[in-house]
Amino acid sequence: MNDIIIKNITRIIIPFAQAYGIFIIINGHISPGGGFAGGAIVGTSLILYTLVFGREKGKKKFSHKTSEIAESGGIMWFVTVGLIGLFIAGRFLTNLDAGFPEGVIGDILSGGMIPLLMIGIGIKVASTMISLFNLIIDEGI
Amino acid sequence: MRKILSNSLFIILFIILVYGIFQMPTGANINAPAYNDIVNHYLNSGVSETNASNIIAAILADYRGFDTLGETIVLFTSVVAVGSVLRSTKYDKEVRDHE
Amino acid sequence: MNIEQLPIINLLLFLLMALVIPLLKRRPFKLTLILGFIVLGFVFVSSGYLLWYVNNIDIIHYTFGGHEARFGIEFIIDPFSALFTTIIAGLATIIYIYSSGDATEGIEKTEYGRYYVLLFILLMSMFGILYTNDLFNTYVFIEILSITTCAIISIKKKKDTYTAAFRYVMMNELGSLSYLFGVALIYMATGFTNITLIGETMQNAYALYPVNIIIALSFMIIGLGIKAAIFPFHIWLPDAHSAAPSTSSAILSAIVIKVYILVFVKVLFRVFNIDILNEMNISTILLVLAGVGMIMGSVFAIAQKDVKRMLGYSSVAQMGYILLGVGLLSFDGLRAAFFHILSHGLMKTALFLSVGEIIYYKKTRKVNDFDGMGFIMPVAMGVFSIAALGMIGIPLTSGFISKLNLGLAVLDHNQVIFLVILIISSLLNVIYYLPIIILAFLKNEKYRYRMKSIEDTPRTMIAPLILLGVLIIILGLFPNQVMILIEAAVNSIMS
Amino acid sequence: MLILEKIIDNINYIGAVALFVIGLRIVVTHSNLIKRIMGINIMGTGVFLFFVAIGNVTGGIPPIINNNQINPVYINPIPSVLILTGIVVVVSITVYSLSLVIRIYENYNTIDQTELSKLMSEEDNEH
Amino acid sequence: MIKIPRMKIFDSMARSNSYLVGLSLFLLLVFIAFVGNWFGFNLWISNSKFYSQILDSHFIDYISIIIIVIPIIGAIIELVYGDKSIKHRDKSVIYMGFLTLIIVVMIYPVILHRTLELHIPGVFSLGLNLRIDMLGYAVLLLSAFIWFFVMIYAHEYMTKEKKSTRFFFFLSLTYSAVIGAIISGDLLMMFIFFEIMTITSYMLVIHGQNDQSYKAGYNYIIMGLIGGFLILTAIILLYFNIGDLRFESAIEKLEELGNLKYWIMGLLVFGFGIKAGMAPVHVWLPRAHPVAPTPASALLSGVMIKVGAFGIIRAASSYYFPSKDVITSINDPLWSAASHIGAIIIWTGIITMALGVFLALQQANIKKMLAYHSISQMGYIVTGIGVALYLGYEGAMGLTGAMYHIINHALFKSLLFMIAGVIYYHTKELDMYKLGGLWKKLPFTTFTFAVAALGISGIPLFNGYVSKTILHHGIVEAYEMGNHLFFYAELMFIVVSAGTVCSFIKMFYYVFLRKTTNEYKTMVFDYSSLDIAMWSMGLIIILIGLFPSFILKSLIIPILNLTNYDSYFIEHQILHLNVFKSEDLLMTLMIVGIGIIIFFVGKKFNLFHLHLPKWLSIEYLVFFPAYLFMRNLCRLMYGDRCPTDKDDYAKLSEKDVEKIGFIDRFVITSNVFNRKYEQSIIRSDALIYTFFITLILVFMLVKKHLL
Repeated sequence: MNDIIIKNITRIIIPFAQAYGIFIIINGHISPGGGFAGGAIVGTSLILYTLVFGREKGKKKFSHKTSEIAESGGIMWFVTVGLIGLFIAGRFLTNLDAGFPEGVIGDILSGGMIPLLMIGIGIKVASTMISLFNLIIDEGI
Repeated sequence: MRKILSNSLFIILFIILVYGIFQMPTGANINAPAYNDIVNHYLNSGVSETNASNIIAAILADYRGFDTLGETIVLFTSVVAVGSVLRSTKYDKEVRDHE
Repeated sequence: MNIEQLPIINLLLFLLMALVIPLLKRRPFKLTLILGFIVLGFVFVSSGYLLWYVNNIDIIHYTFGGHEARFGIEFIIDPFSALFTTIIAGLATIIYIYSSGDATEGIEKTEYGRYYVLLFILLMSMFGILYTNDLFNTYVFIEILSITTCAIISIKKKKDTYTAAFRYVMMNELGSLSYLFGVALIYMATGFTNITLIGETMQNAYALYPVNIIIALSFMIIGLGIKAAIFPFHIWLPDAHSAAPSTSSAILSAIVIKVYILVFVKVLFRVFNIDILNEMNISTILLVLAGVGMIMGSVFAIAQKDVKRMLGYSSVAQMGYILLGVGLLSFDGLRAAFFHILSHGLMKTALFLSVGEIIYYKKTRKVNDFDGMGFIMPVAMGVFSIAALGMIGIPLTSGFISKLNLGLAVLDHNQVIFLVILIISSLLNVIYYLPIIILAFLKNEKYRYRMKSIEDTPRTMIAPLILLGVLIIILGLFPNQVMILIEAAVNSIMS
Repeated sequence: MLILEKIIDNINYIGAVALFVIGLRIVVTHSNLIKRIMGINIMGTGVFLFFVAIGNVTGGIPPIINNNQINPVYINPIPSVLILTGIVVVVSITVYSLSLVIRIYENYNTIDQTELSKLMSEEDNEH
Repeated sequence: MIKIPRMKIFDSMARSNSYLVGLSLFLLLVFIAFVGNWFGFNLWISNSKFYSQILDSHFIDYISIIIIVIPIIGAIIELVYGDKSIKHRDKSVIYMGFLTLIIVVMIYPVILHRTLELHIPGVFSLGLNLRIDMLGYAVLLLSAFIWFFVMIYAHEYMTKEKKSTRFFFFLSLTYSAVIGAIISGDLLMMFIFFEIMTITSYMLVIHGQNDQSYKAGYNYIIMGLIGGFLILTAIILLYFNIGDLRFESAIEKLEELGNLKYWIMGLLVFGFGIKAGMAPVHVWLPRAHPVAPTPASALLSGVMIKVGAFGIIRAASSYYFPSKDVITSINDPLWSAASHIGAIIIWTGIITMALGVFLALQQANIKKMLAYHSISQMGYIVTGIGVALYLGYEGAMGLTGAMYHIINHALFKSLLFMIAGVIYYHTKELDMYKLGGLWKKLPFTTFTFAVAALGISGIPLFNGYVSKTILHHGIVEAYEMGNHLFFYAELMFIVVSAGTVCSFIKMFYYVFLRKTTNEYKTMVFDYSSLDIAMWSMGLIIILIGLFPSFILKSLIIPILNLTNYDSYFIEHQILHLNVFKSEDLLMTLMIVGIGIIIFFVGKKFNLFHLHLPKWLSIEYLVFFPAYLFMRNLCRLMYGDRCPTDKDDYAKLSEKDVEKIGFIDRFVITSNVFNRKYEQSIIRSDALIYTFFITLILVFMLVKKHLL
């Protein structure tokens, strides 16, 4: 796809899209949305990039290694958050009793571990989408 | 013949299920059996327990956080599985030539 | 860190192991194997300890995030789940040791890492299914299990594996969706997903909305039946078993389908309590399915030319036995069924692993090529014979004990016809297992002159086989000790 | 009339069941693998719709608590949570089966179930 | 005038063997001395301190395990030697057999005094039960002797066969299984040892490893396992209804079961009857005997089929007899079950014996003929068992006859098989019409054959006469006390005995007397272990014939005393039984006369050569409906596109059951079925799902709303 218009517009759109996705992720616990939606948006933006600028550049932006680390990292993050709960409060995935910061209801920094988990989920979903997409277009028909 | 048979099967199934639905507690109001004390607990004291104003997020990440973990594992697994199918066709080609 | 953390620790260990393997890609593969063995060993020991604990001290309730069970997700470790997690861990360890002896047949080197990742996630999901006390959580784990099982079939990258895995994925998904539909209906009528709470409220829910419960139950039966390869839904099994690498087939038919039938038991006895089941008389449906399966599975198995396919069909027949025990909805029935789950697990593992060794070294899977095989691979064929005799139900093997118990349980339900079916299907087993043994040990000994050239199979492959053979015979000689544990499990499931 | 009212009351549920059966019919009758996957997806959608319909409350608002409503009626949040999980699961199954379809197409040059089984039986006869 | 053939100086092995045989005969002598209480021997032993110590020592109960384990040890040692040193290998086997024999003979006084019982809980689900009582002991002693002699015989015989190590290994394992089956204390243990015996003896049957032996062996093991499953079914039914499997009277509980008790007994009779070669299910026997090596067939006929008969006696006389203290008269309702069963068993026995003799007369192959004779002799035994059950309280005569005939038949039949083996060993020929004139070459063999033949055809002064007479008495009682139909049973009995006489005259004539062309000139007569074993058995036969009351006193009376029979009857009828009454002798004369007539008639119009058409064979007739169904199943499945004449499907219309048996036909049918349906089932995956979900929903909803 060597259409100048699409390339430019993509260049303009992608930052907004990603910003929006990240916004949704970190606002997941006070407004509609959350890790899945946000992660999907971020992932889509990167897919769009690959579609427009081709696989090679896409690789540069988000390499195979990165995606792998993100893959494992998402779950690792989730598990670590859970384990903190286990070690402090004696239960896996404990939220406030494990001493996560309560914050003020309605703020970004509230809800204890929920935002953290949301971020983990977001990373996970985004990276999964991208790597699945890459796998299919690498080996696809 | 077989098509007619299968279609009639589907019709019967559909009718049975719709008939079943008519016997179900389908009232879309807060008296439905599904809308029980658990829901009320979430709605009333969910915020104070988790400090998150989005109850769905609270349930998703806190009350039923373990489900969410499982689901991230599903994603991970799907990536690994798809990788195991799609990565490195080299061997595959050899096999096809070999056979 | 007190004992009640052990279950979640087991799960997380499997998970972390699976996550670590990709990061160890640069390191030599042996390291991964050793690490995995340590994890499996630890889990086996800890679940054994849990088994002892729940049988002698107390049942463990574990809720996540410290919420009440009704609001969050709950693990229950009772004699039932503890027993079967221990069995699974043991079998998995044996299969793991075997597979580490580079006998993951047909898998290319680059896929080993992924194979073990999938293996560990698979184990984790099975533990989760057994531990959890929440219908929806069970659904999530079931999905993980179905993806991983399909993946360890299709990892072999042959033409037929793809089609087999595709059919399997389709049927699996039908099953999962039916199960989920059932969950939805139950949630609609009761408003819970926690099994204990549902069990408490089920009685009056059935009084209010019977149709709900009936439809839910039938969808769940079919859904889990597909996954457990109950006879008319066994469609995916023969292809999957014959296509998959041997270790995967062993895991599939020795462990995975058993886990599904355990979920089945959980759903039947904990979600719907017995008097409802009797009122709807589920038992008729189950017994009919079981009886047909016991005969037809064997009849199909007789005609097979491919050994692994034959074993697959024989698993179908054996699932019929187990379903027969479950379908009696009685103490004795469950006892016999659980014992048969254990003994069939052992025997089928032994069969698949020995056949796997033969396929790996002799590159043949046709039954007719087995003549004189007993002289080339004595250990493999010996263990195969022991397990096959067990399948037939010859005394001194565990298969005999389970047949005895099943027969008594059937009489207890005064269904003499099923005793006859039991005997007939044993005879059918004779017809397709015996010729192989005779062929391997007595028929034309054209391999005899190659007695020197017995393949020196690695110890890691021989040892598990011998262990399995010994276990089968020990279980056949002294069943009582195991029976105590099983009875505890049955009591916990039926109370 | 009464039956019509019943249908209108339960239109969500009936729609869900209809989706389920339609998806099932696609899986059964169509021999194109990709169509079958779609059928599975439609079935899944039916089940999720059923869940949502359970959670639905007429005039209810999404359960996001902020104190500027007067005695609000919230919908039942649990089904939404459950299907959030379910959707993701079905997505990953779909991806996996699609990848299998890719491979099948590479090996057999067809994605039609009947032709596929014909080819496979021919191969069996060869061996 | 025979010119004395040159003797071969016999090797060290043969010498040691003959010593052993001498020792065993000495043991026999001691036994006789003990029973006959010569010069106070009996009293001396029973009063001796040592004996009384043994009697109340707990250790003696473990003897039962010891005698099971000894042969296994022998087998292991034998494997260790293997082919390296044949001498030591065979010695280990033979000595182990001898050791068992010694122990078995030695415990006679103990058994006479009390029953040895051993119970080890925890093994299997019911625990390990072993018990030696008089009934078991009689069979045990018998099999110990015969096994020992056959092992001595086998040592020399097997030198000409290959893979003799495997043969001896499985021979010893079979021995321990047989002992276990005899001395097991409950039905489950008996069944378990029975299964082991089936499998190990299978290895003996197929030892030849040619197609014929594979066919016969497959037939043998399949039928054996079927019998096993029948017994297993009976066990499950019994255990469920009675809650105990030990051999004790359970008739009170059984009476409550109505017809089920007949089903159970029927299952048991057929399950054990398959091993015992009973009439409809004997088909494995005439196939397995000729192909097995001679020692194996001698043991099959001598011991193993007896174990089948023993099983029937055991089960019937323990479960179906009222316990001793309950019943004291014949007209008690509790006897009715036994007598109903007995009537059926008698007729089965009669049919069996008639069938066996009739088929035996047509055989050319010596071993096949002997095999058919085993069937007919088993018919005698089964008839005896039937009488024992039928007459209930007064049936002592029948049981006596059965046990006595078990002993006698074991002796002369294994001896006859050994002789057939010797003939084969020297001439490599088993067709009696090809043989002839052997009496010059093998005079001693001829002599022993004469003894055995006189024994089996029931001539006075030989053992067969005694038991046949007793059985005859039994049948006579049966129709005097019971139903008059049994008069025809007696007629059959006489005819069959005549047939037996005839067929042995025939064999003696064709094989030994008849003049032939000068083949076998070069054959050397040699003197070796073969003959040692055979002579000693012939000696025993003659001894029993001369002193018929000895066995009665030593073994059978104690058995009867343990069972619940009329003690008065036992005292007066059996203890002082005189078999040499005039009418018995006259009847024997008649039988022999008829036999000779049949022989000459048959020889003149050579009826011995006529053969029945294939489709008349029992197996084909029994399975005919199944065969018909299988043949037409194809039409059902494929309609007119049925590949009837194509590939293997054509075989289904084969009439010869020797070529293709039931199992093969079944396999073929299942193949056709599979070819048609497997793939189509697999293809219609989701449809099946839809169908069943709809079906179950309809079923349950309809049920819900109708009820």
